[in-house]
Amino acid sequence: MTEIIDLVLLAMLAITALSVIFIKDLFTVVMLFGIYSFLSALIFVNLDAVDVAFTEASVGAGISTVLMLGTLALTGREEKSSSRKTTLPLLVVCVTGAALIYGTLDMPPFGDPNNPAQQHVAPRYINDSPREIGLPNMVTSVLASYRGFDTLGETAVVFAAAIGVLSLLGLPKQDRTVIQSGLKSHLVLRVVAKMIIPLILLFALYVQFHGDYGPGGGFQAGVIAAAALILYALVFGLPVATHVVPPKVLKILAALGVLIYAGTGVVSLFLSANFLDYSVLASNPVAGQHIGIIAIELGVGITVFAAMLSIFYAFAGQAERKNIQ
Amino acid sequence: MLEIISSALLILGAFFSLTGAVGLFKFPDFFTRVHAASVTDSIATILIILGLMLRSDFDLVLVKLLFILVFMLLTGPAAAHALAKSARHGGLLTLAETRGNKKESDD
Amino acid sequence: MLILAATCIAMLSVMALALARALKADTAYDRILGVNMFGTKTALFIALLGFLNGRPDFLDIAIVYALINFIGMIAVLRFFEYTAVDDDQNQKEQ
Amino acid sequence: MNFIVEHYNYWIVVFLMMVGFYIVISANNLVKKIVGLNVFQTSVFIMYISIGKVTGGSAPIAAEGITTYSNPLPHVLILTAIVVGVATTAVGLALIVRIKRAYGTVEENEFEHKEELI
Repeated sequence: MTEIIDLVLLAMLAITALSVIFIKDLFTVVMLFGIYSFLSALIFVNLDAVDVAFTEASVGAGISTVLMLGTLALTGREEKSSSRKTTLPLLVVCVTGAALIYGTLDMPPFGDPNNPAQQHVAPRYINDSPREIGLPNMVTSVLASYRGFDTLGETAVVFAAAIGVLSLLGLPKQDRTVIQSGLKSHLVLRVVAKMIIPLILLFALYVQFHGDYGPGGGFQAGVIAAAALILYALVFGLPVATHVVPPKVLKILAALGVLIYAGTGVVSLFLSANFLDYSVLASNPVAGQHIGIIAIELGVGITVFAAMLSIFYAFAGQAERKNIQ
Repeated sequence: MLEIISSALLILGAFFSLTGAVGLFKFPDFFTRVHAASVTDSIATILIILGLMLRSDFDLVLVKLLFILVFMLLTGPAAAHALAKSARHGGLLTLAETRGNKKESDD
Repeated sequence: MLILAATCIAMLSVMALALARALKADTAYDRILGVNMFGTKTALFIALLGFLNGRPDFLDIAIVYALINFIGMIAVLRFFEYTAVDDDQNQKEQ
Repeated sequence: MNFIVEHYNYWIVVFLMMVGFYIVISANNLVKKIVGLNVFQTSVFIMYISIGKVTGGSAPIAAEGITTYSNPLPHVLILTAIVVGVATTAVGLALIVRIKRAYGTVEENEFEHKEELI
């Protein structure tokens, strides 16, 4: 059954990607890209990567689509037809593709438990991590503890990207006299949004703190919480949203998350262990690991939330400014 | 017994989903298509989630299913309504109106 | 089990139809309708898949799908209202 | 048949990768280029996850009665890669917005002769 679903979904994915080439209307391209993200997340679920699917669905399909629509609102939705020749790119792509297909013939068979990738470090994570870290979710164990240093780097990259976007576009000023915007005429939507947003925030908290036991964690929770506020900004207008969560607070939060993460590492240094070795945070190593993972997941969640929301603010602020002029 | 009821609900849900998908192609204008898509969406959601609820134990899974049901019943119709309203606002006409316009000005 | 598998296949075919609608549509609104239908059916599909694989505790992903689908929809509507400001004023005169 | 099932995922990955590559080198519009980059990126994600899949395995979250799990390591790598990917996409889109403001266009062939405008 898994194989059949895999076959069908991958075929749908290929068709979606192929049609992106031929479509000139960029709005349609972005819509298809949303479907593409949804489909790839579905494939991840089918291939047992539930945490990855969670991230792809919330980040790839949600935030990317919103940001691309924001860009289209500023740059126009028609792609101009160009006189550029397509034969050379086609040739390059065909040759590269043929070489890569030839390469895949030597790949180990899909799903074989004896593949080299399944031999070295994976059995150790699978067999020992529930005992060493004390968490059922192995992905969280590897992400936060075994490869904690790596994740610190990723969090810093998200933080740096937020700084990059803000330095390019700037944050909107918090101004109470700005004209009301948002979906004013959609009364039903406003009422439903008011009911939904608390539910989304509650769900984000659940994902944050249940990530040790099920799919989820800081990355996903931060994005979902940001999505709740993005929904708020879309429905009620950016000025109202910046009144609720001011951009200044976001700047502090984004830095605070990275600080919490790195600070946890420094604390373990002071307790005479390696950087980001949480076993010394409590008298019992497993309990220490658990405390450390909760702390750094919180840091990741805060940074991702603040970074994503401030990126959205930057784009929406640009769009709003263009609208007023 | 529960198994049989659940199977019946699931099959009904799948049937309604399929009719909705067919309606997406067969109906003549946008507003009837919204009708086809959103009404069948709601009923299929109710039936399938109820069918799955009957298959789960009394635990967190049931709560999550309930959450999905509430969430989708709130957002689905609201989104369909907003879309139809936006289309109307954007100047899309119903089939009857398009025909009326054609009679008036042979466009 | 068989019923679950059959429902899964039915959902897959509905998703394929919705995808076809999104690829080939008369108006932009039809396209959005197709995308929206695709999203809701995907959420149901994931719920079914969880039960089919015997791990129904992954319903969180279905919740995220439903949620993101709604937010994407709102973003698209906002995009339309935003880009159609000029047309809007013409409409109101009617 | 068996041979096809064993390599199908990788072929689709190569196909998607080439589609993304083609969009990146042939498209004129910068937003479309970003979409192409994302298609390319997702194909790499699918490749990693396909490598980690074990037939008959289950999601790597320990539960009673399950003995085979898929490989959790690719999941960790890709999870963080997705978040970083969207962050870099955001930076790219911000650059496009600035290009539009500086040159008045996001078509590559229209602004490449406008260096003197900066």
